[in-house]
Amino acid sequence: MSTTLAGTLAVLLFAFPLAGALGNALLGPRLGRRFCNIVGPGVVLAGFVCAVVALVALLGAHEDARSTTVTLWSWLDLGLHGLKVNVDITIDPLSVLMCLVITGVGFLIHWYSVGYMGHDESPWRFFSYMNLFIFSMLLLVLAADLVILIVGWAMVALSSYLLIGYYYDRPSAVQAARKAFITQVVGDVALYLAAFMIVTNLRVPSLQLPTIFAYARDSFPQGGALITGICVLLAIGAFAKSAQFPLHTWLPDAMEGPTPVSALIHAATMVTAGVYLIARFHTLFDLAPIAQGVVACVGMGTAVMAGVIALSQIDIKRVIAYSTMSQIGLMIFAVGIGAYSAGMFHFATHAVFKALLFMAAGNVIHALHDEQDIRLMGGLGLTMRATERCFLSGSLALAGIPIFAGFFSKEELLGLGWLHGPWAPTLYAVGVGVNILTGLYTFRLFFTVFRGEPVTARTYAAHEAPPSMLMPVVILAIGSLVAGIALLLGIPGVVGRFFLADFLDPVFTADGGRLLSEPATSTAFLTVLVGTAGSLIGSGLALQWWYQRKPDAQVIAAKVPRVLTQLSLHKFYFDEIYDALLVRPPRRLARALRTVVEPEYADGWVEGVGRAAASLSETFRMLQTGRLRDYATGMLVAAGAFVVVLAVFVR
Amino acid sequence: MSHNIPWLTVVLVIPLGTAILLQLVPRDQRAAIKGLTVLGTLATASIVAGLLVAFNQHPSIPAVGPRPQDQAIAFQFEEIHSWIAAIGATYHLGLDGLSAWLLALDAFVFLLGAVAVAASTERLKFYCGLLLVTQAATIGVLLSVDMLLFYFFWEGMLVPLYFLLANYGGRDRGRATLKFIGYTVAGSLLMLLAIIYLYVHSQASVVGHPSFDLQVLMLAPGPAQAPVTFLGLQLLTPIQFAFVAFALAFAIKVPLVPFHSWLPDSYANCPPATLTFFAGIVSKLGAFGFIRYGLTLFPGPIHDFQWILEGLAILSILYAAMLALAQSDIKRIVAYSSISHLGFIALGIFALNVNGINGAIIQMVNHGIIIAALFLVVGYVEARVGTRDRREIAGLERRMPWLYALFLVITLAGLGMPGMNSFVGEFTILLGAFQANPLLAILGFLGVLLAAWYMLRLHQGLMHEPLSKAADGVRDIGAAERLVLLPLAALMILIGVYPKPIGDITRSGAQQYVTRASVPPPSLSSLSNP
Amino acid sequence: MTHTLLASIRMPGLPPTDDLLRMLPVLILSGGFVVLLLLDLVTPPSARTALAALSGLFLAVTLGAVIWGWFDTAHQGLAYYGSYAYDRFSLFVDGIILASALVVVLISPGYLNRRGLHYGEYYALILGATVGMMLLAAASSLLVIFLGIELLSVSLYILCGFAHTEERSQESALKYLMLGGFASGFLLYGMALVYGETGHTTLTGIRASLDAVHGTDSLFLIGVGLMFVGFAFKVSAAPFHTWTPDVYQGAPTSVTTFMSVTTKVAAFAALIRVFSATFEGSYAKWNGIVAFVAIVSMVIGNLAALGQTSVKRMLAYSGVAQAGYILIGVAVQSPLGTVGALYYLAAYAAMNIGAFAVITMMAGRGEDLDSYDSIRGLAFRRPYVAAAMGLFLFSLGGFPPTAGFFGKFFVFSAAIQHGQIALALWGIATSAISVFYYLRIGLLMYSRPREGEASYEWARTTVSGAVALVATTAGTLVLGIFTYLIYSAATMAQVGTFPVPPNS
Amino acid sequence: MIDIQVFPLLLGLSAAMFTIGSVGVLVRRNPLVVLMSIELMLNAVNLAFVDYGRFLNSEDGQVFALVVIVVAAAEAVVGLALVSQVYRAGRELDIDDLSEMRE
Repeated sequence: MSTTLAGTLAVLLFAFPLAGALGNALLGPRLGRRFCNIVGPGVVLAGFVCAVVALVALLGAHEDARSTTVTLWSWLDLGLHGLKVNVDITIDPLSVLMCLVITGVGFLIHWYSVGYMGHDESPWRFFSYMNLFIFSMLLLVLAADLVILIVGWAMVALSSYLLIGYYYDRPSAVQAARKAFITQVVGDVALYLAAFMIVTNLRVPSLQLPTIFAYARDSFPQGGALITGICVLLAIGAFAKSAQFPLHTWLPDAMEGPTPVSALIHAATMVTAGVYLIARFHTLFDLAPIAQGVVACVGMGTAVMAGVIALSQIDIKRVIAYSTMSQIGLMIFAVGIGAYSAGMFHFATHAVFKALLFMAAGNVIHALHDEQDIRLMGGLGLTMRATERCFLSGSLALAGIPIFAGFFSKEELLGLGWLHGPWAPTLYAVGVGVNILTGLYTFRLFFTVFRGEPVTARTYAAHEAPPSMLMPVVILAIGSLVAGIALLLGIPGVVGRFFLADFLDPVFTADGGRLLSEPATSTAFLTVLVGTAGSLIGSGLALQWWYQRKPDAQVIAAKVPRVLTQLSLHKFYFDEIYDALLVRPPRRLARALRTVVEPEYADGWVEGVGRAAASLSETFRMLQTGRLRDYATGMLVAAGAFVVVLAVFVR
Repeated sequence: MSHNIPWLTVVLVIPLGTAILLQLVPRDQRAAIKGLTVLGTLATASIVAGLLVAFNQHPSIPAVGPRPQDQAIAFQFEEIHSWIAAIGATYHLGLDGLSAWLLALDAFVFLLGAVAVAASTERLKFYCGLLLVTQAATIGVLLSVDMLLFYFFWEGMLVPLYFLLANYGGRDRGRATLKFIGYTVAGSLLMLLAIIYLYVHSQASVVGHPSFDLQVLMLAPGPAQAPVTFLGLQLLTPIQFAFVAFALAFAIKVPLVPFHSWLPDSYANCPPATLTFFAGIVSKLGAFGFIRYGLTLFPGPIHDFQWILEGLAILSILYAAMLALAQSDIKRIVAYSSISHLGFIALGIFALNVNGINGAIIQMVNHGIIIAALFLVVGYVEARVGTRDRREIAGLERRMPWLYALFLVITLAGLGMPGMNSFVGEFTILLGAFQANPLLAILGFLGVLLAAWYMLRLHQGLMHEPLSKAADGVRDIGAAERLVLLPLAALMILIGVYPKPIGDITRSGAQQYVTRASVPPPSLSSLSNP
Repeated sequence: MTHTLLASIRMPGLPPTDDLLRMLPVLILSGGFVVLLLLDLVTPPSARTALAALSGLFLAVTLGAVIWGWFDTAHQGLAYYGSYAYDRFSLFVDGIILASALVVVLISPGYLNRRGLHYGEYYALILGATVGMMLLAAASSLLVIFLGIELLSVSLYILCGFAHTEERSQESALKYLMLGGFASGFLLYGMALVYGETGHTTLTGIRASLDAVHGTDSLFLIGVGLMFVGFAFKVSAAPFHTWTPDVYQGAPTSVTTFMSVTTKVAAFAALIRVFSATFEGSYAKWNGIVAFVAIVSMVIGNLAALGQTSVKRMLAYSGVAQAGYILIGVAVQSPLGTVGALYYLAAYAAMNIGAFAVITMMAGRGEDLDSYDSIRGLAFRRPYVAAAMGLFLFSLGGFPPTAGFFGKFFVFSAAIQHGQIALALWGIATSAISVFYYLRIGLLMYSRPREGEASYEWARTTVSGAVALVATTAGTLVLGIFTYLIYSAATMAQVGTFPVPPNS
Repeated sequence: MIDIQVFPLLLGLSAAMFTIGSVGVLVRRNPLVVLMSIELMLNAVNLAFVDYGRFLNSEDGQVFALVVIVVAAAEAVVGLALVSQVYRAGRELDIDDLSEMRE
């Protein structure tokens, strides 16, 4: 693929959303809602077209010639063995896949927003933030230079901050936004430090990712301490972005943002950036098995924890949020064990069906006038058939019921977990457990919301969403039905089996990386069987409980140990712990500094000097009695002293 | 630019000339007065721009000695004339990679200050005159190569500043001004003694007679004597004492934390239009001095005391950040944030490597822009809401979308958002600190986190949540104010996207100073007994 | 020209005409003194300003003669058997004194008229005092020193009591006279001892005998000490400064202006001649005391000034402090020290006269208005006067680009070059303190008068007053920027510190 | 020959007179008496000068003494004038009352 084409595509990919963001912000208030409704989604669609072109171009090129890096301009030269930082972008299967999802799903969500935000007072603000997010995300995935990647990384956090705090009249939203941003800064810092370690230890001439990887392979020993440290730092960055333990607490609060935002940022794209980062830096991770182990365990751990929490939540969006956290946990696990393609596969399918779920939920919330408590829902299937159907397909995909999108991707990565990763196949077993949990909370949610009798007047009054909000949902619903198969088998006649893997693997093998050995067909079959069984059991349990008419969390909770339910209800007490350890102490310290240290010491000693001088001055003025004889006395005494000194001591 | 014109003198003289011209304008011609001031600063700015373009076109690196630390600092557009011939004090101006962009910043912030001043200010003529004289003094500090000349401007700067601070500003300005002047003078006088000491001991090594010229003093062997012993216990060596004197003067000016208590008071009592250059350039001069004189005259001592200085820098970053968290007066929040940011600059300097110092210089420019903008915004808010108490202001975004957007950009720049200008500086500084000692970088990042915390809280506190009573019925900033803030915001983004033009010049400067300061074994050089 | 003319005159019984020529400046001014005294008897009160002009004219002519003498190196040397030194040192000091006197004469009429004290003998007395000072500056024998001191003192005693209706004025005059006499006693006793131990009254003689027998006899040292006490009193150095604030405050401000500067300058000239030059040999013995007095003056002067509420008293104490700084130049026995002291004296003249001139402009009909409250808000009625005052205050505080900075700079340099870093440290510590009280005045000038407080209605600045301000301002700035002008002159003057006998 | 013994005695005498005079300045409150004390100090000086002059066989001492006498007279005149003026102003002749200005 020619550099000029790559360059042009990249520039276009940046230009469209950026133009959209600026256009909406500057012209929106003047030109009004219609303008925003056209420009907002339009620019994203344009971006999608570019992505498709890129894809076609890539498919047209030879497998080994599918990665192109272009330098747009030179950013800064650092005073360290001529280190140069350039604004580099790279177009390769990985980044293009990301672009496709970002712009594709992104477009649908923008389209959806036109309806959802139909009554919002300032659509220009909303769409300019959304476009800005798309731009940042593209910058992140296209960046081929570590510093530029960090820039994109941080800008994504910024736009998410802006969108979480979109309803700025709500103090809770403002809080959530700040929490999210600061957590992201923690991640950024980790990336800075990783970058510093790379710079200072590798003596690279530039921070271009290929260069870094090449140098790393030559100079870092397999599993060395340095490379492990670097990878752990990178992983921390990834955890912050992808809401993995211990940096996950911001994601549920982020649901304060408008629902489309949750769909776009906190389900489909941003939160999966961590997965992308690890996949992108696979060369380094391959060198640091310990770090990989950490990543895998954290991923799986988060998956379980989030699943448990999701069971007991009563806010429809939070349930989905925790399920997102859990699914991303699985992806992180996948890239942790080195199953990069599988991880990206699940990312792609998950983007589709999770966006679907959020938007369907959005329809419900919209219909109930911003009611999010599932205990006040029920029987909506009667009034909102289309939404229900779509939500169902999404749920099936999420639960991993065979032939639905989730099934293929999830089983793919779980299956690899049987052979690879730390303590294989223990984590595989845990993964099956996650499947059970997934089935449980997914269908608990579905049944509680859509089946049974409506409980409130509002649920009776609920009506189906307008087409502008329905169409994207339907499209995604279809997507979640076929995406799995499509990505797995490819479009018949165009490319061969396991299309996605064939497409992505070259990226991971290009610089000496090796693919994971597939388990033997029999074992593979076995793992899939067990995994699927897990999903079915979970869903089945939910079904069974439902038809025993015991839908609410408490009753279900009665069947499991109390500790677990408490943990689940209180989200493992993370917010409380962090508040006590990380938020209050600095506040208290700051107050102490202001009230004591600053006035008493920092300023105190200055004032003290002043006071001392003043009192001395007072003494001297007292000595000035105004009485002539005193003056004469003083002079005589001094003169006498001089005489004595000169006559006795000096000589 | 042709080299037969003494451009630096021109830059130095234009503000003074304008100030004198100003006396001819009748007092009530306010528009004319302000216009003339803007013109003068604009002229300076344009010439400085020309100098930047011409900079490094014909670089001349004189190699005076064989060893790297004998490399003189190469100045461009140099001018040398005799001043007080009898004592070897010269009128010696020069521009180098360190001062080039700071000069640009100087020109810019004073232009800004001239534009930002309200034409309704009482005794406008006096104000504008003082502004121009202050600019001349600061430019002199940046350009002078002769130590006596440097001190001349360094201390002379206080005269116009005193009148500015004493005449325009808040209720408590009198006390604040005396505190600032007294504090600064105490430090500078010590430095004066040190300068004289160096002068007296710069024996005839290069030019035959004692001299104040940095180029000469640098290469003079200097007094390598045994430590001073007092009451039996061994104190520092004379040269170390001299360095301490310099360091105090600069640390007070920056300010580093134990010596900072003048700053919040003076800033809190200073009108925003004045703060654009008071906070914008004056505080940078301390950092500038550390590089220009600390590294060249005291390569030994600055290494001996490196860890102390780094400690102070870290202390400034964290302590000031914490205090910024604890304040409720928005102006004081910004004031403390300024101290914290200057702590970063100091951290970069005391890393004593190219990245650190290069980052420090870049960050000085950035901080000048950011702090000016922040104080302007605070000023606009105070002017409209009538209070500076964070707790009484909320929800301005609904009323002032323009201010919201611009303030957002400024806030992000303030907290070191990647893609904005301050990221360039902080990244480079922290890289330098990391090279010097990873722990420093990690502590520095703590400061980054805190910055995100208090800056966001400031922005959200003013802009978000339901509209507060005090903020009800305020009007958005007008075209004039936008005209001031927009270029600032644009610069913040521009420098963040394409910092190379700055970085190339500053790096060449930083390189020179680091080479100069690279003495073989740091502590031995200063303790070698004769 | 003139000197060849004079040289051609040969009259019996007269000293060699070269000596007359060397006395020329003093002679001119003494003539002026007499003329004014006589004219005053016949001038109507309305024409007294003419007397001022005339005295100014005399001063100007004398100044011209001095300047001419500066370049006329041919005739420089000792006159009257080595008791009067006509050299660049004395001429430099004469220059300062005469210029100061000229400025004082400029500001006087306006002030005296407002105070209702406009009498003719005022100018005569000013000239008389000036003559005394010039004698003191040129004195190279103990006798002439004493004569000079007494001449200037007696004139000043009368001038201090010039406001004969005012108790304060009387009080200050009497205090000054009695303490002055007391101090002269010490000075004279010191002279007696020195004369007795060396057998000479001319400095050259004393120096010669000291070089012959290293004069470390204790009686001689006591004499040195007592003489120093006498000088210290005149330059108002602590602990012999106690008269200064009271006298400065009580005396009419124009008189204070005059004495605060010129007395110091003349006395320092003599001090330098006697101590730095004549007693050079025994430097090691007496420098301790001089340094001590210098430090005490800096400390007491600056600290006491902090708490003042009258501008005149504040300036008096600041004068004490400044004396301390100048004494540093004497305490370090080096050419640079002397040069520094001379430069400081010039600077002090410019800035201090300027500052006092502003006070004279504040004066009201009845009394002097020098309280801090009455200077409050000056900037709002007289912006330029206030700006000038601010400049003088900064100069006194030692900020560039003003004269005061280089004054301090040179004496500190001398101290450090001489290895007496302690002196310099005391110097900067106290200067840091001084900033506060000088700049506090500035703050007052630039802060609005409090409500209710009746702000004093200002008299118009007279033309001559304006000229005086411009002159002092210019001097302050020129000394602060074009340093080399006066510095080189001072270095030339320093060469002549010790008068070389014509025959050697 | 006599001189040799007289010289120190007279010198001592002058010292004593000087001390007495100075102490007089300190202790007496009547301005006239204070002026006299000062005169006493000056005369002590004169004695010293003359004594030294004899001892050194140089006339400078005597000349000096004569000059001092003259000047002292002048100073005394001014002093008395001032004192009388204060007196006319209706004040007590007590120098301790001359302390309006202080601090």
